[in-house]
Amino acid sequence: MSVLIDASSRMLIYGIAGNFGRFSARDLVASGSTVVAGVAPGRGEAAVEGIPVFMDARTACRSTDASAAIVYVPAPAALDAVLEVLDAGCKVVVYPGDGLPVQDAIALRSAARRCGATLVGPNTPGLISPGKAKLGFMPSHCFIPGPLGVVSRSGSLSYEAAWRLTSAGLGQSCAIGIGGDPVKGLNAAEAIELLHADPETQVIIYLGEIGGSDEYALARYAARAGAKPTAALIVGAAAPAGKKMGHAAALVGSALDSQAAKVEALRAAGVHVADTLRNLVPAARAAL
Amino acid sequence: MSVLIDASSRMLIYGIAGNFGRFSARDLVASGSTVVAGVAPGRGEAAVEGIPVFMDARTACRSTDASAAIVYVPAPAALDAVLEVLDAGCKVVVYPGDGLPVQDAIALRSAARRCGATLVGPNTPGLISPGKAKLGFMPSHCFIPGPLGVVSRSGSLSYEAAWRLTSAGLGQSCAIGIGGDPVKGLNAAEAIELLHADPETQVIIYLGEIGGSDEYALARYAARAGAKPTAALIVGAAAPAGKKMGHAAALVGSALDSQAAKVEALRAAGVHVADTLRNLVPAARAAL
Amino acid sequence: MMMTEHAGKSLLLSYGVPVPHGLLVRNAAQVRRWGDVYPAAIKAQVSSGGRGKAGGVLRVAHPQEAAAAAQRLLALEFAGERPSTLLIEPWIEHTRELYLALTIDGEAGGYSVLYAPAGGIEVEDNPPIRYGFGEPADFRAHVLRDRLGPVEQDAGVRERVVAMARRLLFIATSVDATTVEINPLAVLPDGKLLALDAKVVLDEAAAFRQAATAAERVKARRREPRMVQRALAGNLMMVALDGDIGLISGGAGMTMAGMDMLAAAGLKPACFLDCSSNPTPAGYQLAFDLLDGERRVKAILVSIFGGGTQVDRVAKTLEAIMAARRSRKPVVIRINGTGRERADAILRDAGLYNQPTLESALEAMIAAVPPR
Amino acid sequence: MMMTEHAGKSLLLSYGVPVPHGLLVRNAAQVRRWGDVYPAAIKAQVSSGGRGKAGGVLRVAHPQEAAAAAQRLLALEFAGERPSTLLIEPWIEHTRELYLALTIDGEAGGYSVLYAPAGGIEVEDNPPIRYGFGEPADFRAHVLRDRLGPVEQDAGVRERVVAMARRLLFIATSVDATTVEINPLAVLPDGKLLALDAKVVLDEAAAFRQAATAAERVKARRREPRMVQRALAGNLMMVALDGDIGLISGGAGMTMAGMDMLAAAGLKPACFLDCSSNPTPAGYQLAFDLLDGERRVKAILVSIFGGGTQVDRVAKTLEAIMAARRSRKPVVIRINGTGRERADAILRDAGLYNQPTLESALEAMIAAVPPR
Repeated sequence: MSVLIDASSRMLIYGIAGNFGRFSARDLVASGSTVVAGVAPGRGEAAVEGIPVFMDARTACRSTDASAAIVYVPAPAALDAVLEVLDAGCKVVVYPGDGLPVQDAIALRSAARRCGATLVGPNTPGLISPGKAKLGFMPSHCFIPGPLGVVSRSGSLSYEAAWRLTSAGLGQSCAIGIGGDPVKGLNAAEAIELLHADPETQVIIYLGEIGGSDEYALARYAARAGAKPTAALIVGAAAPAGKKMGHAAALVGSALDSQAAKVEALRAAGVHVADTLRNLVPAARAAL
Repeated sequence: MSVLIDASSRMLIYGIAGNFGRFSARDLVASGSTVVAGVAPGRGEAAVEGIPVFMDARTACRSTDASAAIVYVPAPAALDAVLEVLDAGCKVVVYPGDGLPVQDAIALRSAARRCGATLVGPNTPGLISPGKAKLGFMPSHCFIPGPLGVVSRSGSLSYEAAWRLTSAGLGQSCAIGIGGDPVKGLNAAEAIELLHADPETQVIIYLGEIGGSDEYALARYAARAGAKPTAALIVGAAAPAGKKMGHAAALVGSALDSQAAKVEALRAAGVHVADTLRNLVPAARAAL
Repeated sequence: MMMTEHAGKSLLLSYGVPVPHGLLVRNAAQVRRWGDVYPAAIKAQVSSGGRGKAGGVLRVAHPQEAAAAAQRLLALEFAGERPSTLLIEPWIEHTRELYLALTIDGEAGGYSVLYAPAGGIEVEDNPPIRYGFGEPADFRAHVLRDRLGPVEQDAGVRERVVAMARRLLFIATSVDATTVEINPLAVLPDGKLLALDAKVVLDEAAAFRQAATAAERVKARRREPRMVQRALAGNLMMVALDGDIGLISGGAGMTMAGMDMLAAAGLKPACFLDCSSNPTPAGYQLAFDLLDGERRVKAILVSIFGGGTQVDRVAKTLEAIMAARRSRKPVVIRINGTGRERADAILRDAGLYNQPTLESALEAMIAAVPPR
Repeated sequence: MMMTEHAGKSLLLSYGVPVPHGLLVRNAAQVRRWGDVYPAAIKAQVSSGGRGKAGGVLRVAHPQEAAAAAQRLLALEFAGERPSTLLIEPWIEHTRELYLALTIDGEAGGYSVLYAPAGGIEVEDNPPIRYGFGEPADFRAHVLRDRLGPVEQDAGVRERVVAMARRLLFIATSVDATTVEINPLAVLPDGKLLALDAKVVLDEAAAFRQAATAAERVKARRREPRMVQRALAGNLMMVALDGDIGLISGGAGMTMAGMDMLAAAGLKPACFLDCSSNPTPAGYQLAFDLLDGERRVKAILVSIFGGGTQVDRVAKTLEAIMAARRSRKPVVIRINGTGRERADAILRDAGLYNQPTLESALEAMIAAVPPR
């Protein structure tokens, strides 16, 4: 096992019959992931892109031994759909949707823990272990295998960052999109611990932003004895205070929320920090 | 162990410093129960009626090994107080108060189950195992030891019934007030199972009323193979339809809620049914 | 405590459940404000069920018919209640009527979803299926979907019903409702759902944290007879009955048992009056005042079996009340329970007699007020 | 999305939290309706914090002073917002000011209670203690009581604060609020608590099940600049900035990264504009329309790195938009991600150039619009 998923992961796509579900099915199969089942409650299709489709997650998991799932439903349906795949026995669940009420995110985070499962998301492109498996929709060509474990609060930024690293020959053991919401199934501290425990990860690359306190979890990690080397890019220096920048959590409300404060705390903890994308590859190289 | 409590039960009174808590402390001590601790958050007293008083349930339980509790707080505070005694490790908890929002009753019932504990109530005088222990405030002189296990939805009615049985020389193994609310910590079916499993109980006496479906649980029990003999009193024949008779659940909304329907179902299941208090002792005798 | 249809629908709407766009009117003249969307439904707004069967919903095709219907409905009584408002709504085209409810279920130890594929009044012939799940965290849409399978063939309807059930649960916990029932729940030609009626029952016990419930309780009390209003204001539980024996009791079960004993003896209780929520001198005094002041009450039976209510205190209270009382209506007393021996002595010293049993108390009552 | 104080207090009151009895007025003349309870507090109603420090709360001793204060407050701006209403309340005698809040806490994975024994503006010097408990079912009054112990000596206050925290949690879950903050929470001479201010932040994501939130969102949008209103109406995320380079991007992090890169190159972004929530031809067309129509925007940078957003589709859309576009503002394009090779070809065939990197795109932009 790499981090959370690897080549042996048997995957399920919940909501496979929608447009995005179909796109993702094609994309996942093309990336080499083993997609064994789709779920589409209330639809009549037998298969999508050659993947058998079931009316509910329990039947899907029983019939195919799926144990990892990505759930494509709109936010109002997310609570029930994710509970369904958790109840069906999936141990890694990605919910990529944004606009999930925080209250529902809290309920899902707790439900996943009670099931001994890991929820990644909301508001995430998922995760990828380059060369092994992908459970998400990040562009595969941006990623190559290597020693960097990437944690990101932002999807698109993680593609850009991975593409730069890959272009520079710096491959990734794994890239986890933890999402841009304040309450996450897997938060920064937890994602960092997964990478810390992963023997294939030599350096942890963190892609963060203004608002929230996830970056301080990285600072605490970097300062502790035995930590792996770390590098980070923190965006949002040009964002004005008091305005939400797209992500529910990306808002400078207090001094600690600002890019400058975060960069300072990370540097003090020994993290190699890039203040713009331009410095990301040098920072990663410095950490290696 | 008798049912839920016996002479070895170490009891805690939560809310001991209020008027009712003080009365109950005197009454419980007089009844021979072993009250080892009181809890009165925010009060400064060291002892009430010779019982040591603590600021919180955890300290009280750690210091005194209390494992059964009765909680005297008003309904708005019940959720938190009962969660506190459950967290402190009490395995039998009586909440006598009425006017508890059903939503809170549901939360408490679930919380008790997760803790492996039994909640009795809300809206109950508690329970008594005559000659052994009492965790409640029913008048002790109405009860004597004997073979009848009593389950009651109503406090005052259970006193009257017990007094009649006792006066007729028919003692009780245990009397459990399950309360008059629709959602109960311990419901009729569960209370009946406890009495079924209790070797000292030979006959089950059920005191019920209009509304709700608890009485049908008794009918199901009585009809099954190996059931102990049962007798019941169902009150509310004179109550008009559509009006709530004091208890939150005592309301004839549909045909099955009526006294007549319940009496008929119970008789069909082989229960000896009294339709008024006058016939209770004969019904109990018939069941013995 | 049941909300009127309009109040219930407003509540549903505030949580995003679609309802028809209606207008509340207080008299036939206001019907004109409805404009010209006909045919329309005009519906009596009352706080009890069974309105449909009692003719409380009328279909009207034009303004004149609407005004006449309004006049007729405002003159009707529903379970003793005269509607003070009417709801006018467009008569909505729909393909099916479903039944969906979220309610409290004692056996499930919590909440339950009820569903029937044929709603409206037909639901009485084909009882709904039940999904009892207990606490809110244990609601599972996929389990409900499984339960719906055998009774609801339309997968699209099933999915929408499941989502709606989740919403009703959210509403019930947010407003402390014990029932949120939609019957009929219409399926529109485009497949969407629309709540054509709403029955929301609020949990009175939650009034301390739900100002809306507290306000509804005030309104509900105003609909009660004057005597009951005074009792409730004094924290006594009272239901008015049509007999002539005033019953002062304690505890719901004991009060009902007393009513049943009176009835079995050929006597008629004038009320269900449970003083256990306010077993104080003021509470008992109010109970006596109410029954002494009610002309049809001929005699009073005090029947109390106290546990937490210490009956020696009750005896002292009765002593004081009886000493000051002017009414000549006969009073029969039977109290027992915690402090019974002291109570006996107090009553004896006051020249009052504590009947040893309910049976002897009834005999004394029959002697004082023979049944007709 | 922050509610005004008055809206927040009304909400608190509807869940049984005591607040002062106030009056909302729209102008100085309406202040007369307040009657004669003086001294009074008169407070600007705005949807952002820091009002107290900005002089938005005044104490007035008599009607003339109140009218003058009203005039003054209505003329002020708070974080760019002119108050449209004022709240007048009696100036309440109290013995202490506390700070209490229920909020979302990422580290706790859920909710948190914040408490400080000295509220008001003093709370900034003595940060509150925090009890992060996660999901609502895990709130434990006794744990909060333990946490309060070291900072709050008054056991009576402690008990009331614990009960109030429980209530705030109930409110937060019922209305989908991410923050319910009371500062100051007054201790009255009789020991009871009274919310002297209220800051309620609603979770916009819950608008589908909270009609009140949907309505607040409409109000909040009306306060935005016209360009932002149009963007939000078209399901694009936009924040207006004061620069001159229009940035069309996708994803919050990538958009911020683009802003930072522009700033680092000496250029000034005119906006944060994230099209990832509507990556359709209509969405991108709207983005161009807005920036082409905004005079201060001198050039446009399209910076998209698509995953789920397939950039070959984006390229086709750009081809169509650029072909029909009349504005002569320079446009620099840099797209990458899923379908990148096809995108390159499409743009090339359309005579457009896809910059290989953000850095090269910035160079092109500097060439087109040199920084001042």
